[in-house]
Amino acid sequence: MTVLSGKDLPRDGEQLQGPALDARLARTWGDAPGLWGWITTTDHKRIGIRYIVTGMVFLVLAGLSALWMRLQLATPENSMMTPDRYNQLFTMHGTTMMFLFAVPIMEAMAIYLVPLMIGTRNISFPRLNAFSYWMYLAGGVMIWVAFVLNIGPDAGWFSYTPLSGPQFSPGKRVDIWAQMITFTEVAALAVAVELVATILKQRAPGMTLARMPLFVWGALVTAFMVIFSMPSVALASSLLIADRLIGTHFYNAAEHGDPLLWQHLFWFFGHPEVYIIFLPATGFVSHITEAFSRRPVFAYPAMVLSLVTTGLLAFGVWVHHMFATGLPRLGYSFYTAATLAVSIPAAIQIFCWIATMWDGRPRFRVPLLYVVAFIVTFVIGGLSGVMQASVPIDLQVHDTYFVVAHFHYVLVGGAVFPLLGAFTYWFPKFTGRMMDDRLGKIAFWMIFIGFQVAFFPMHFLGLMGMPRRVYTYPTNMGWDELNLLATIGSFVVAAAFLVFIVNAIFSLARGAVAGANPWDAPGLEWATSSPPPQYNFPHIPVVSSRTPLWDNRNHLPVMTGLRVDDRELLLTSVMEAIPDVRDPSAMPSAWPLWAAMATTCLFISSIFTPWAVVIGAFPVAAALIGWFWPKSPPGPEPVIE
Amino acid sequence: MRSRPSVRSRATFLAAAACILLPLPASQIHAAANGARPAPAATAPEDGQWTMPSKDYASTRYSGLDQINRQNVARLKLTLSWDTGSRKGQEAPPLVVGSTMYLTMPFPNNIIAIDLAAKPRPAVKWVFRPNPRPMSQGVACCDVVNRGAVYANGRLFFNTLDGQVIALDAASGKAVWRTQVGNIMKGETITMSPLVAEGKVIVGDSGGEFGVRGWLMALDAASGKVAWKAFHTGPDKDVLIGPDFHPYYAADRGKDLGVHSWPADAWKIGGGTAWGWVSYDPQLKMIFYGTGNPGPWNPEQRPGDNKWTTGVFARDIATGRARWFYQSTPHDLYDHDDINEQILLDMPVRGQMRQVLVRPARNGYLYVIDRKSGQVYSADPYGYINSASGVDLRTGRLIPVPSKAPQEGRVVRNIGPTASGAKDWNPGAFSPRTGLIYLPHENLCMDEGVMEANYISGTPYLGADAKMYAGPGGNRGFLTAWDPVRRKAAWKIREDLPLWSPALATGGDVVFYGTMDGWFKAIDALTGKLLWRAKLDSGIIGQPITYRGPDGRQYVALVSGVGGWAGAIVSGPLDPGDPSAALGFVNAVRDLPKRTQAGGRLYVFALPR
Amino acid sequence: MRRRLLLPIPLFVLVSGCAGIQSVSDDAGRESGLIWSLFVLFGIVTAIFYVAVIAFLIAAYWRRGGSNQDGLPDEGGVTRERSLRTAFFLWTGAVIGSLSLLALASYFTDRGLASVNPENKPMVGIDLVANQWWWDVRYHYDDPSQNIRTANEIHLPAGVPAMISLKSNDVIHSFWVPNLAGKQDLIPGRINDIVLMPRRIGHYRAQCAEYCGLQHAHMALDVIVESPADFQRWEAAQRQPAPAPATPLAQAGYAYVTSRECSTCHNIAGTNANGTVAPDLTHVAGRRTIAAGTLPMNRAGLYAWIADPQGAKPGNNMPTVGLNADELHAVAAYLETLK
Amino acid sequence: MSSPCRASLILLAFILLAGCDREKRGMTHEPKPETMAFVPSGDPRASDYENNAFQMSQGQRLFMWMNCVGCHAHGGGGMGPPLMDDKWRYGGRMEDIVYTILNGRPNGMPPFKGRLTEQQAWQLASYVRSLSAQPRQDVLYSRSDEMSITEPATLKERNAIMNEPPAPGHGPGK
Repeated sequence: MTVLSGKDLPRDGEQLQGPALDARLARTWGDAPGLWGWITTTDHKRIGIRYIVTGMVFLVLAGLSALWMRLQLATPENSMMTPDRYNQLFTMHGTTMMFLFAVPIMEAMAIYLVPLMIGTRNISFPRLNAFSYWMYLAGGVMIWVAFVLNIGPDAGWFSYTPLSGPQFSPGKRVDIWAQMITFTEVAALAVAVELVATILKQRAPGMTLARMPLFVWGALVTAFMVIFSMPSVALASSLLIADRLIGTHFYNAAEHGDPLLWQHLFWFFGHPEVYIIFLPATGFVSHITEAFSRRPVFAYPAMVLSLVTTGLLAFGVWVHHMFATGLPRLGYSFYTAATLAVSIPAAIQIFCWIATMWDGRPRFRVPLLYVVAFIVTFVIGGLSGVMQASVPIDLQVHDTYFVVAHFHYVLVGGAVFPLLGAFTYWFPKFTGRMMDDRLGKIAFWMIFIGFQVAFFPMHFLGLMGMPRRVYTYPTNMGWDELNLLATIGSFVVAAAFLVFIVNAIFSLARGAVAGANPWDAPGLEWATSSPPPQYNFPHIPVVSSRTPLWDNRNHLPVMTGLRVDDRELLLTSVMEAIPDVRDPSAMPSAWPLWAAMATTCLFISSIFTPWAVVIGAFPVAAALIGWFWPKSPPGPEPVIE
Repeated sequence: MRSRPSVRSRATFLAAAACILLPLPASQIHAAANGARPAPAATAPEDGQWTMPSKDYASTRYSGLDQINRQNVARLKLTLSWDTGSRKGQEAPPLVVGSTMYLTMPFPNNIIAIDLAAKPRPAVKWVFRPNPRPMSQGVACCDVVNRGAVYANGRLFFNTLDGQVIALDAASGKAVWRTQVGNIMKGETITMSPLVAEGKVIVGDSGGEFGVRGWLMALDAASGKVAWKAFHTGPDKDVLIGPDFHPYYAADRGKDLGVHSWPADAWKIGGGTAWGWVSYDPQLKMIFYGTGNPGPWNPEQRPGDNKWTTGVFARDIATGRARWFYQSTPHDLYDHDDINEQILLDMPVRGQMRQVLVRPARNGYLYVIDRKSGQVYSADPYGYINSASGVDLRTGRLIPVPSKAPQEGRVVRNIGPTASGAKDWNPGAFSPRTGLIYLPHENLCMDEGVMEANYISGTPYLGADAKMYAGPGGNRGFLTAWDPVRRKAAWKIREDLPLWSPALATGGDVVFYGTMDGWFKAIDALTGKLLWRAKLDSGIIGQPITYRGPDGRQYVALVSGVGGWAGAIVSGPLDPGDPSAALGFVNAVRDLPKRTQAGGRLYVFALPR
Repeated sequence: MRRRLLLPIPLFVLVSGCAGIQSVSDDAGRESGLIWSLFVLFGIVTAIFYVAVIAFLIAAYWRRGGSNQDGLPDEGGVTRERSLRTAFFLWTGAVIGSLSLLALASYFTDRGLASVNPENKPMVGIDLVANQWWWDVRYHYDDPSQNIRTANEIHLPAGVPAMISLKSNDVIHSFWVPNLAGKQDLIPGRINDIVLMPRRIGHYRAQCAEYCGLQHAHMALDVIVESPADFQRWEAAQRQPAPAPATPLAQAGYAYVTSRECSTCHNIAGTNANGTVAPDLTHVAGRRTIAAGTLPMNRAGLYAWIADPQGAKPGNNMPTVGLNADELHAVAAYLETLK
Repeated sequence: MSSPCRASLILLAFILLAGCDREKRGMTHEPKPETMAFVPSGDPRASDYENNAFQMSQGQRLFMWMNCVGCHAHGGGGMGPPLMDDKWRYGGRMEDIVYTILNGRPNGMPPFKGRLTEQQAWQLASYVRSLSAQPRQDVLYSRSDEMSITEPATLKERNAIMNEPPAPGHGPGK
């Protein structure tokens, strides 16, 4: 074997740049053509897009189930659907929105955007990334197929025991729900680990923590939250499956188990979950506000601290979901205080965004409109959340439509509006084409007004005593008109989404071609072409400020010297992003898919027999061995120099 | 007064006493070292017969026969063994009157008369088949047992499972009268042995697990007509409570407590049956008996003291009117039927001779109660108890341990004693020679979960699941020799299985009892030393007796045949895969099917000629 | 977006003005009154903050010709930055200050709620047991024979505190009479307590507020607050056994109900029907609704319910018995007499 | 459509083929006639009830409510015979069990006709058979929310039923 010296290896640099470099990198970083390439890809952008599209499909499905429910609730004592159907629907709506849409789509955006924003070639652990998508897809498909087969879960997205236990939820419905949790757990944890590693070790040289874009901060905090909160619900659902399948007594009060154990475990995940959805959205808002206000975000350190504080406080508030369960009353005060405290960082962020606009020169294009809608809507949700932090008030409004209104204001206002803005904002980066502005504005106004019409009345329904999760209601309660109004609003929202989707599809084909940086935005992701090449950047950029493209308008400094004949990344130090080592990045592989299929078989069949865990472990092990089998002898040079 | 025993038996006794250096005064053999003796009026001279299951009105289960004694019992040999054909639990004793033995069978409650004098060997004289309704098997809580017939004045009196009282002509085996007293459609069965005294047949019902309204009644022994009937729940007039009712404790005084200590209407289905033992004091003309558990088992459904269940009544035998009542377990939490035997003794209590009744109750306390007043002199635990911390002798009230109280929706673990009690129905024997009461009992604990029970007439009314298992020490049974005067156990014998057979004490200072895996044992009445044992084909829950045969020899007889609540796992047979089967008893005796089998065989033992 | 600026304050007035029989904005109970006051306080404070945010946003909108350009620093930048910073700290201080105020208000209201029966009056004692999907109501007294058992309807004397012990036989339910107090869960294996202090006579409606399965929507409870004298009359009436049927039709119904499927599950005091797993029917005709608020208690409701319980409340545990027309008339006629 | 998706589809289609009504919440609106002719072998309703998890869970409820548990415990028996073993005095098919419940048996089983509807008897029969794990694995439950008693039906080995012919004159076979 010939030992090559480091100098003989092809690297980017002065000798190799321009089209020749692009061609070389494209060969190294490209996927196989056709279906095989689609299956084996480890490109964060392809997987990210896949995630986003799948998440949007689940959003549509969940939205349709909401529409169906609103139809049932449009009139009192409606017998359009059976209670069983309704219960399955609201369970599917909540479950899909939370587990299959909101968390995955936020992670998906991060999968796509984070490597671009921090100037690296690929996400870390790219095969794990591919694997996570297949797991997520399998879980989502499983639960929706089950729903079509009338084995959809019907115990609510929160699946309180003992209602979800073996006695009161006969059949396999809840097992499928609990196993879906396992699928999405695996997927979400995998992505979280990738993001943490990517963000901490793969930032472009010079991108110190203090220069990190706010969305990346959001993704980092979110990823840590996922890592700390998801095991709690994974444990809860595993215990539930054990109760249901092999007759353990974790949640059986009679045998000194505790149904409240479920609530603690579930909400220890469930409340951070809200911030897992919200924090990336604040990242979108920051980026959009910054780009369209033409001014760096006001009080960047305060924004970062707010993110981190929110992430920490989020773990101290779960009991506010349990104020009516009769836990020691004085202890509730702590959770009231923590819940109120969470609104402080949110208030700070709201101020900073508006201040950014106030101090900048805002151009009210569609993405910024969504930011305005976000502020107008989310603040209402936040303030009604402040009300519910109070134990006495919560005891009245808990589990009423007031809460339904509250969390739709928080989640739709706080996450979906920014997401739609972000989608419009980064659409040119994803596709190379701009979204249509006129259609975008139509969709925006419909969605904004439709949302208010659908959900604002629910505050009053709640105060007028209408509980949640009822498939029908009596006629003389004064709830009729408001419910009808809510249903009308929900249809307006649905129509708006239709317009939005049509716009996306239309723009994908015919939209105006966008350049590398159509919005003249300051982030690194705009430094490369739209859509970006497989290798993201020909040379790794070097960063010296928080807004590199504004500060280095004419010439963005780069760093060279990475090998181009092999997939190689630059790792930098955690705090200061000083170049550290070069590291290989995994090649495309079908093994993640095979491993996901084996795991899927294990998970699904373990709904039916505990032996599946034992037997199913063998194919999983085989797939993992294949995945990690050393493919080639070590390269001619040590990776670490 | 009791006649003096024969010279020979006294000689034997003296020899025995000398052997173990016990300074018993030779002149006063009835009163043992501790001064306790059976109520004189309630015992009769030893005639070598066995005419009622308890042997005498004082319920001593003591026979003065002393041919078989501590020295020679080891040579005991089988002289007769005869398969009755029954495979259900045999809780009844053989009766021996003259030269005839009468066997009482579990359902279908056949009575078999055996001529012991027939040559060349004893032969069946007649069989009486009452043909009770088969449906009654479905409402018999704990196997289809019967606890025996009673012989009096040429007649045999017994009860059938489907609620009939039948008088037979003992010589011919022909029915003299039959009276239907229980309604099985409501769940009333009868398993008890009647008590016949003063021309009355005293009968009570079973069915506390079916929401019946318990009662005790007296039938005219001659005609079978109901003389009186006293309910154990409801208004005072139904309970036969009148001006002459003077309970000792304040808690038992008041108008219509049988209504006011229950939720509205609950007393109508409140249980309080009387399926156990009745003792009779001919001097006071009073009967003493206990009442069964309130229904349902789930205590949350019946707040209040639930009068007059789980207590002991003293009634005038002629009119049935209550004289006093003492509730040993107010608001029963664990199915602690108070139906166990009351042994009528005259004994010193705090230095004074008192006429007392001694009752080892299901709740684990052995009560010494004044026969006339109903005052509790003492209540001492004779088995393991963690569900109560004692009995307040000032108020007479049991002090329950709150953490062991069953609560809907939460299983309570490790309750002792179990639903079957520290001792169930199987009575102990009292020997006036040793002054000790020989108590065969259990050492079990249980987990219990209660839930709201639904009342459907003729179906169980329980609302409880239980799982029983061995108590502290790991053995499931004890034979305790209890000294009622010194208020402590003289000694205990550990038995692996729960003891479900009564004890028999004899003038030869031998105590007999059987185990559920079929060992019939004879022990030394003074020390508890095992002297002899024999393995029978089936487990023993029956009542051993002894009698003088036509040939003048002393015989010991019993019928094997495991079953009853404790042995239902074998006689059912039940499935040990369900620990709650047989109301939880199956879990305590899972090994029983491997150690014995169903059976029903008469065994008679005697010394070799 | 501006149309909502001033909405909250008039809305409180609006909502409290039309308090229905199941409304948070009522002060018919001591607890609900305290909570509603707190709610109004929170509402006002949060509305002020909302107005401030929107005002700032509008200001930002109107100011959009700001001098700052494309992220480049400009001459006035430092001054503006300084004033913004001042505003930032003021804003944060205001937020923290008012949150502390609200936290204190909430805490003291909660203490007020938790001080059970401050005047130490004798309380009405009720065990409320939730089942899928109805309420089992048991009044208990020192003399257990005076206990009252009914279903799906609670009567309370005005001005007398009521201590309600909450239990569940199956899954988690939640007891909520918004006009009187906040909610409290009924959790299997636990006993929660709630004290109601009704102040105003009236008819209120409670509803299960925790999702409990198929018929969560039809699990209501009528709460009738009446004068102590009326309450005592009601107690006395409830303690009576069911009246004997008078007409031949009702007698036929009585015969059916007490001997057939009905008696397996239902209790009618004074008859052979002693079931405990379904609502007590002793005085069913005196109640306001059938099947936990599913149907009104009248002849039509009775017919509809008895003939086809699964039609009115699909999935509930009352089977469709399949009565013929004569039986249906008879049973309904008998049940109508159970006042 | 991706491969794991297809795989789950195939698996779920298999479940579907095995009986799509296994999860249906039975809420019949039409009243059932009081008496129905018995079909000696194979009543079509048998599998409807036996292979439906909801019906079985309703049967479980009724087993407690109707006091079946008082005599038969949780299958181990007591006053009544065990129901979880392989011995069936009067036949162990759904039809036999329904007959037994409705008409009673002479040795103590009370008749429930007139106390239970026919539908409830079928639900009960479904549950009774689950005590010995007779129904399909995927409709069995593991435990109820009460004391831990028997081995979970989901883990139980299925006993072959000794289908003794019903006693003469007492069964649907007559």
